[in-house]
Amino acid sequence: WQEPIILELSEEGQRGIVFPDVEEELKDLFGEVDNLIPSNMKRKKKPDLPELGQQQVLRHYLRLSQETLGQDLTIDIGLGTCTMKYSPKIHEQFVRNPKIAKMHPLQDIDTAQGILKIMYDFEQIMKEISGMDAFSFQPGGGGMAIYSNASIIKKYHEDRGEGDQRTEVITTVLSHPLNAAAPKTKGFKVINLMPTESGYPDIEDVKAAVSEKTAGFFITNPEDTGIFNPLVKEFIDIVHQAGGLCVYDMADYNGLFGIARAKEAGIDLCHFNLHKAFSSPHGSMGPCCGAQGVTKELEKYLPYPRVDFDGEKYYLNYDRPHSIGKLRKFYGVVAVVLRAYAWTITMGADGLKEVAETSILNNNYLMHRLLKEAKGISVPWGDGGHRLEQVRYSFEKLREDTGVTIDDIDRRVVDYGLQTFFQSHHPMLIPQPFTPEPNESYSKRELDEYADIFVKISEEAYENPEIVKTAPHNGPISKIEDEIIVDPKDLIVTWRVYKRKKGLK
Amino acid sequence: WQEPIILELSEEGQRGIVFPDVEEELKDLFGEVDNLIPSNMKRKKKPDLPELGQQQVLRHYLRLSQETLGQDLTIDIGLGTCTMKYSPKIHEQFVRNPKIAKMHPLQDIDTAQGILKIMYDFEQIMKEISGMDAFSFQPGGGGMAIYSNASIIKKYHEDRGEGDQRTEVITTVLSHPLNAAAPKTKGFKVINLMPTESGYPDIEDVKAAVSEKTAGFFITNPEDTGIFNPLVKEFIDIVHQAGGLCVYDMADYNGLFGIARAKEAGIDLCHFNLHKAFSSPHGSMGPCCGAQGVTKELEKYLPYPRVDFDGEKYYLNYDRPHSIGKLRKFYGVVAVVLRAYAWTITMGADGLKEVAETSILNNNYLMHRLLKEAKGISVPWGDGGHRLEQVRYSFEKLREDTGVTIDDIDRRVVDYGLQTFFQSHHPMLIPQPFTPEPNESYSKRELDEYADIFVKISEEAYENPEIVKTAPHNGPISKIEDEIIVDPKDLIVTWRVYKRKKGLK
Amino acid sequence: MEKRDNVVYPYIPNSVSKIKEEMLKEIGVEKVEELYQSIPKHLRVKGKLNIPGPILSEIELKHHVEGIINQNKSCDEYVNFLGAGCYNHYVPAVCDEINGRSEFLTAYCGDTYSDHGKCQAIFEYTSLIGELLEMDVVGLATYDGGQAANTSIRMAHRINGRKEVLIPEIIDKDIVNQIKEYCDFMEIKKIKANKATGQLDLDDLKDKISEKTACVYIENPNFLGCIEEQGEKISEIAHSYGAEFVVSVDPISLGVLETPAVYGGDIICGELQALGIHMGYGSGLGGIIASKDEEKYIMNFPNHFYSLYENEKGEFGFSRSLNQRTSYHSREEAVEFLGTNVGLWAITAAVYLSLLGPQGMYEVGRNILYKSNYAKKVLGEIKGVEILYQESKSFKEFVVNFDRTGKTVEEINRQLLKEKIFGGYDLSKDFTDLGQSALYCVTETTRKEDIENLAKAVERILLSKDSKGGKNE
Amino acid sequence: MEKRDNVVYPYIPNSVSKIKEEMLKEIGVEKVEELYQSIPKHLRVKGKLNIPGPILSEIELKHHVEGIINQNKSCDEYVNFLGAGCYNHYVPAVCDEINGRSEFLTAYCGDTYSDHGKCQAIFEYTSLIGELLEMDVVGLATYDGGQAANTSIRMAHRINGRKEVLIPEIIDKDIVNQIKEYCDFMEIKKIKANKATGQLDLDDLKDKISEKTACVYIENPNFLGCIEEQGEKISEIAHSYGAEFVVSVDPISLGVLETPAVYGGDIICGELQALGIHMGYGSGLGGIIASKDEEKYIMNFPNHFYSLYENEKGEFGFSRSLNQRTSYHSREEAVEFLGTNVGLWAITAAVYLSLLGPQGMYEVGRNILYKSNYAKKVLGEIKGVEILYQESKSFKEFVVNFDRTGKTVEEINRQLLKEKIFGGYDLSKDFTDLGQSALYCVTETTRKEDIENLAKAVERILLSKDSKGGKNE
Repeated sequence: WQEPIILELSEEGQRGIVFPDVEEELKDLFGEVDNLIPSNMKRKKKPDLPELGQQQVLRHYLRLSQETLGQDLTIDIGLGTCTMKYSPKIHEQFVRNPKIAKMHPLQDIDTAQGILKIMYDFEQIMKEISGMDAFSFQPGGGGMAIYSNASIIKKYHEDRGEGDQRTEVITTVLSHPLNAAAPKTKGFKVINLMPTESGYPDIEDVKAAVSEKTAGFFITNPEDTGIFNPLVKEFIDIVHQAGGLCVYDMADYNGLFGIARAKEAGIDLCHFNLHKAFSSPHGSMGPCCGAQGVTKELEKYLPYPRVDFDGEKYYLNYDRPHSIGKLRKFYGVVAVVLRAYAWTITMGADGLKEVAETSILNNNYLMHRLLKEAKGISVPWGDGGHRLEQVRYSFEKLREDTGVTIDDIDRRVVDYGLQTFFQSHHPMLIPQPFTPEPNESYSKRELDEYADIFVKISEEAYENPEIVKTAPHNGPISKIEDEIIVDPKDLIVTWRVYKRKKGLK
Repeated sequence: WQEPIILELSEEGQRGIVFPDVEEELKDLFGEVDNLIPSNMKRKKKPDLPELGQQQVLRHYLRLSQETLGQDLTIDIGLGTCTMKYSPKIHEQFVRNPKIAKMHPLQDIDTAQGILKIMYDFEQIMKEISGMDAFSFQPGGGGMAIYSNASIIKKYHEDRGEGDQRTEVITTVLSHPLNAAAPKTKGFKVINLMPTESGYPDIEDVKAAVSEKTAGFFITNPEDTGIFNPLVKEFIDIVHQAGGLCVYDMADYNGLFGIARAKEAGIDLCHFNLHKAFSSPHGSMGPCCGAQGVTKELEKYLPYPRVDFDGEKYYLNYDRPHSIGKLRKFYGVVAVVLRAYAWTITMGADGLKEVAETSILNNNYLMHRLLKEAKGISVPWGDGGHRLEQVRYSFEKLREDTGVTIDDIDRRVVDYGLQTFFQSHHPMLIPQPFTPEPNESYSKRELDEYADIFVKISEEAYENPEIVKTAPHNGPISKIEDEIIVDPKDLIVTWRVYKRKKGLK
Repeated sequence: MEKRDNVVYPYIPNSVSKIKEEMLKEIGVEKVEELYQSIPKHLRVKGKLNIPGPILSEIELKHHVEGIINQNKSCDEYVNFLGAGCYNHYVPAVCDEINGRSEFLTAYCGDTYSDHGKCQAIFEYTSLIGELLEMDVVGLATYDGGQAANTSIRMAHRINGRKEVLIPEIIDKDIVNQIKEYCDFMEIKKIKANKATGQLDLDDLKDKISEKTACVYIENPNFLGCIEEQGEKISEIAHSYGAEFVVSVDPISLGVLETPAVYGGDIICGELQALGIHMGYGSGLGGIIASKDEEKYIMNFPNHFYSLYENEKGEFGFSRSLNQRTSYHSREEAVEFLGTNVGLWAITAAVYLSLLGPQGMYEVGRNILYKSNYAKKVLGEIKGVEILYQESKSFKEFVVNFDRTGKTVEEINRQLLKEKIFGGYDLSKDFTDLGQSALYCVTETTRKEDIENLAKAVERILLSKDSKGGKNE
Repeated sequence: MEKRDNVVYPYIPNSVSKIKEEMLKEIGVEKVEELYQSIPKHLRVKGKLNIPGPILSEIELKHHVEGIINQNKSCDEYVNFLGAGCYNHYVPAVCDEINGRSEFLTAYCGDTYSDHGKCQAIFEYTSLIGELLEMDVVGLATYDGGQAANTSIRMAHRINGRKEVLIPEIIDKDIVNQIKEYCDFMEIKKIKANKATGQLDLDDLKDKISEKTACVYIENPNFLGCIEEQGEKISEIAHSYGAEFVVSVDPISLGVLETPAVYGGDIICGELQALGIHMGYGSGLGGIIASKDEEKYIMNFPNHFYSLYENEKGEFGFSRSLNQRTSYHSREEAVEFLGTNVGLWAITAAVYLSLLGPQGMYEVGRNILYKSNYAKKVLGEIKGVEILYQESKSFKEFVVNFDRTGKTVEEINRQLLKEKIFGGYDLSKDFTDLGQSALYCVTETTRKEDIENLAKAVERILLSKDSKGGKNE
């Protein structure tokens, strides 16, 4: 399809849906609708929304959907750190059931015992998986969960009279950017630790970074390199001794189910992205849920309300005097909690461990094939040993040899029916990076197909680099030469701005 | 996608779904499952079905779906006689509701009052739309409805002692092939009337065809030419005088809602395809429903059971001593009846007439544009006047001028994102035929886009015929040179036959 | 209510007056009526149709329709023991997902290039049914199992020109009536059943078979659930008279039970609905039809064949083939009429068989065997209740006789309904020999406790004195 | 239960032992454990996790989960008069169809080429919200309306460096707490409301505003449903002190009510859920955020911008732009943190606005106006019941006071529950000044007879003596 913008499809007077007519009795009662609106608040110019028949709207968005490579459609291994795994279709029946979809969040708890039970039971499951003592599912995503963790750290130190003193948060430069950005948004100064050749920071650097100003330490383990930091407990001890709290970013927990937990590392707070390891679908970037876990000591700080059980009935507990308050209205994206609950009980303890082990196996198998067969690719850092659930590769050698960059390859994969891959978070310490995560959802055949494509593109780069540089040739659109604007004046995020810039009606 | 056959994707040992384990207690009770199977009936060789993970199965069929041009996805005007119209999405919510989808057909009628009411009420609606006196929704499609009409005709004459005498059925060669095939299957000899230049048979031909052997007359009006036969009443009178019954094929009724009915023409039996004019989706060729309507006199012959109402309760009436019996188990495809009911009450009487009028308008608009702008196209027969809901065009001139055939064009339209079009039923009286039906679901913009594509292809044929002849260039697969087999030995409808012919495992 | 002239219908984009006027102007007429003036006045509808509606708003439509269908009770709400031709098997979510896809739902008869995916899915349906049955030729699914039987019988007739069909005595009355309706030029003879096993009485078969027999038609398992063990012998007898051997199977049994191909079936038919399709009050039916790879069978199929082709690039394509057989191509010269059938159910069955694979088919069959036998056992232990045909093994269904309880099936079922149970199908009208008997069905969706609850409920009902009382409230 | 070694998980294709062994052999290790030996023993989980499951069969999973959720009651079963931030608006079937498409449901952060369709749908979301608000710059939807307010307020702070925010006294306690949590370095001052109108007390505003004021934040309609008519004046006052004017709107009101762009809003935010998204017990929330087309606003958005580009072929493409603002690009140097938000709801809202168009938006607004006013009228006529803020016009929600009835909202709601009605949101805890008041909400899904039934039920409850009795059964 070469599908126009929907506003271009508008045909005056057409309509996609009709609302119930107002009863004559009501019209008689109140007269013109204008009588019900303050005169200066009556909308003067109708919004310039599109006018189309119902099927025309449907057809447009169906076509756009076909131009979207959901994980269901493609071997979506390339989006490392995102754990693009299968979201079972049966779960969609659960969340679309009116008994979930059509529930108002303020309805009497007697009429919401089912969903409250799910939230309560899933908290117990998450406690066991992580070893933490309490969870909140209120954060609307991983970012908000990190923010919420930073909030608790702040409140904790304030309660101990050290609020003004403990103003610094330490993280690693390879941690997800939000581990720097969210604490910063909360008002902390952020110290970034650099990795050594091992892939993780030196213990001396941690010691040098902590001080009486240290409020908290935000760490991911393994980071996007797939290298497990074996010194993490030592790091945490150092921070604890300095009076700081330690936070695990377990957004991408997929390789650790049943193997390693937050508890054993001595962590105080952590979060999981239920839309990643716990299989809730990513939904074209949300909605999602960042499950926030804390120790007993910090439970009182969690956002209100909490779901509690009085032995007879589940209820929403608003009696939370120490709570950091509210991050998101109501109780979070409970549909995601429901899916994650369903997935977890489907797998059980053995299944979860199988998830982790198969992810690790798949990842090492893919790494083995790529390093053996794809020319110009390498894996910096680490000792050349095995990795956990993902790997950050480098195509620097390929670029040096052929001039083909990772951006070129990233467009070229689309020609092979693959989703664009994830290169690396910023800053890009590894040149020409590529970070796939072949989690447990993919079969050996698919892993092989994926590896074959990269081997093929590497061959193309060496033999016919132009074909890679000018890609995509088979995508929904061709390459856009200059897609990076630097001036806000060039920004076009609405059709009205485009029309204005083009001088269109 | 270049998606393999699913059996090629199989990886031994993988599985897509698990069934509940049998309780130990039952295993203890009965021992090995083999104890429950007669020894010679135990399956020895497991069926060679594919073995794949759940998402691998899902992904395969999702990809196949994307290679399918449903009416929702494309301007599906080309399938004349099929009335490819919008099937409202809200109806799918109705039929997928467990209160419909999970009903057993034999459950107590007290627990089925809702669906029985829908069937009963819809019969009343169909009676008014057609002017007939009774309807059965048991036929599983238009073909079965025609067959059922032939059955009633047979029974009717048998009851009058003329069963052996009345062995002939008359139809027109332009009527749907089933009007010949279904009566033939019922045992009748079929006489086909040819059209004159007017597009319909001469009245003298009808007179010549009828005799004391005439059992019935099966006619469509308008036929696929979109020409209304104004003499239909005269034809019917002639047949009636000869002692035959008359049947309207109203499968493609879309252009006549609220304008012309079976009743006024003096028809005895008729049928409607609810998946055409009444908007139930075609479902990749079914399931569907052929609604069979008859006069009061013939009601007793309809298949059993009928849905009746005793003033308090809807019930299934099996007390049908004269019934032709059973065509399909239970009561037909009631999901289609439900959708048709919903559509009909959505539109109401005014809306139905708007459907017919807009279809006629759209059709004449498209004809106007094509004749004016597309070189090499003509409309044989008729007086060059307006048509009803469809038109049979001819590209004979184009073929003569350029060598491009209708088959070439039919592959070329796929490159423009259109569904293959319907040429003509057999025999093809009009050379190089093309029969579009631009029903009310399409907007003016879409009609124009459709016309533009044909104008463009006509230009291509005159300027660069090769591009049309070698099409498709942009379809899921390229042209298959030799796709018509004549020897049954070349038939491959199962993968096992393909493997055998290729000498594969 | 607004005036009609102002109504713009969401399903009719060109119902906008301004657009209509533009189009009329382009055509060169003033009013739409002029475009259909060819319809004589005496054939026109007088006045306006008297039908309900319009209900133009989706909110009100939903309210109205759901208000009606909410009067139904579903097998999610009630525990179901009804079978008899339509079964409450489990429908995997992926089946619903695929057949709900707009592409498959709204496609129709597009072919090789535009509907490549649909054609491939249909080829996969025929291929997987082929594997399940071990048959090489499979036709696109037809209306229902009864129609599949009809066509099989007529195929036999076309092959050998004979006009007698032998069918078992134990058979669904509706199927017999379907055969009578569709094969009305043929003579139907019923073969007796062994009273103890429910299986075919071979002596009676031998008595009745002759050189006039077009085919012997059996069902396995039969209508009352009995597994027929004499397939090979029946095949021998049929073939020794030159008759075709037609077997109707329950496809969901074929993970554990032998395919008729092995015991001599020439044409295999059956009801498709078990394979991933919702019952839908009977909407989910479809007919399987398959045969050996011989010209005499192939050329007598009335159904579409989507044959595989390879083009020069090595791409697979799928195209309707040997179309001269079909009525679309040959009108009255076709072997039988062919209309639109149940393509979406064929695709759904392909998804189902792909999901289950050999292991899933085995497990679902095993599950049904254990649980249906368990139900036989616990019901059979109730005082006065007797399980018939105990000398046969059964699959999924079995007959429960209540003669010695003094209660009718109707009474018992009415009481069960109050406990939210749909009791077994009442056989007392169609199988008068069996007295007060009911056909109970147990599938993989039936839970062990459902069976136990049923048994308890039946026990309670049989003990109670006033169960005759009027209607269900 | 079968041994773990034999379990093949449908969601883990490579859980087949034979495949695993093949892969291990290729890698050159013997056991999977060797691949994670880098994890020190002291950090390992001891033993097996103690969690429920597995429930490997889909049948049992469905039975289990539906068994739990069937304990819920939905707003399909009960008539709902709750609003207060989440609304039972009608969700057109097409919205459900599109956001249920596997493609959109399972896509994530793919970009320009691979997810062209998603990017375009998002661009259409921002474009249509732009038309609805008459604003040029729209950010991708954020977590919820509260977060949108938070970011708007912080944007104001970043623009003018000031740390005071003025908010109305009539506001949801949760929103205040969200602001307190997210803007904790700012000082929040509340502006009084006019007792009769519920609208802002301009005198109090003038008293409290100063050169320290980062922004004046209002909601229109406000939390209690009152339409604020003084937008222009508030704008003038705010601007005269160099403060930004932030307005939170209910997007579904904008077919009939004026957009804040017209009365001077600089940054517009709001809750998205009304636009075609199911409530989902709060799952359906999303935040709208938009501004004028000026650099100071643009560069202070933390959200992704999908900007339109044209390539040489004239094709449109959409790409994330000005990424240096975002935390993905700049870590702690970003304006705020940015995580994954609610992309699917943005796409859904685009579908909703496309379906409704200008006429639909007008009609839905008109419908709500008539019916909510009707509800005010019939409730207001009940003896002892008083509608507050009668001097303002209201949209969708309004306050019903029961002080003179001698009954508490809690009691009344408990009784209404027995009649399958969810009564209005109890304001008695958060708005103590208002006594026993409840916030009632009427949408286009509320039927006239629902309102009449509510009124009758309230009347009955107020007349009854024993309504205090214990818990709802």
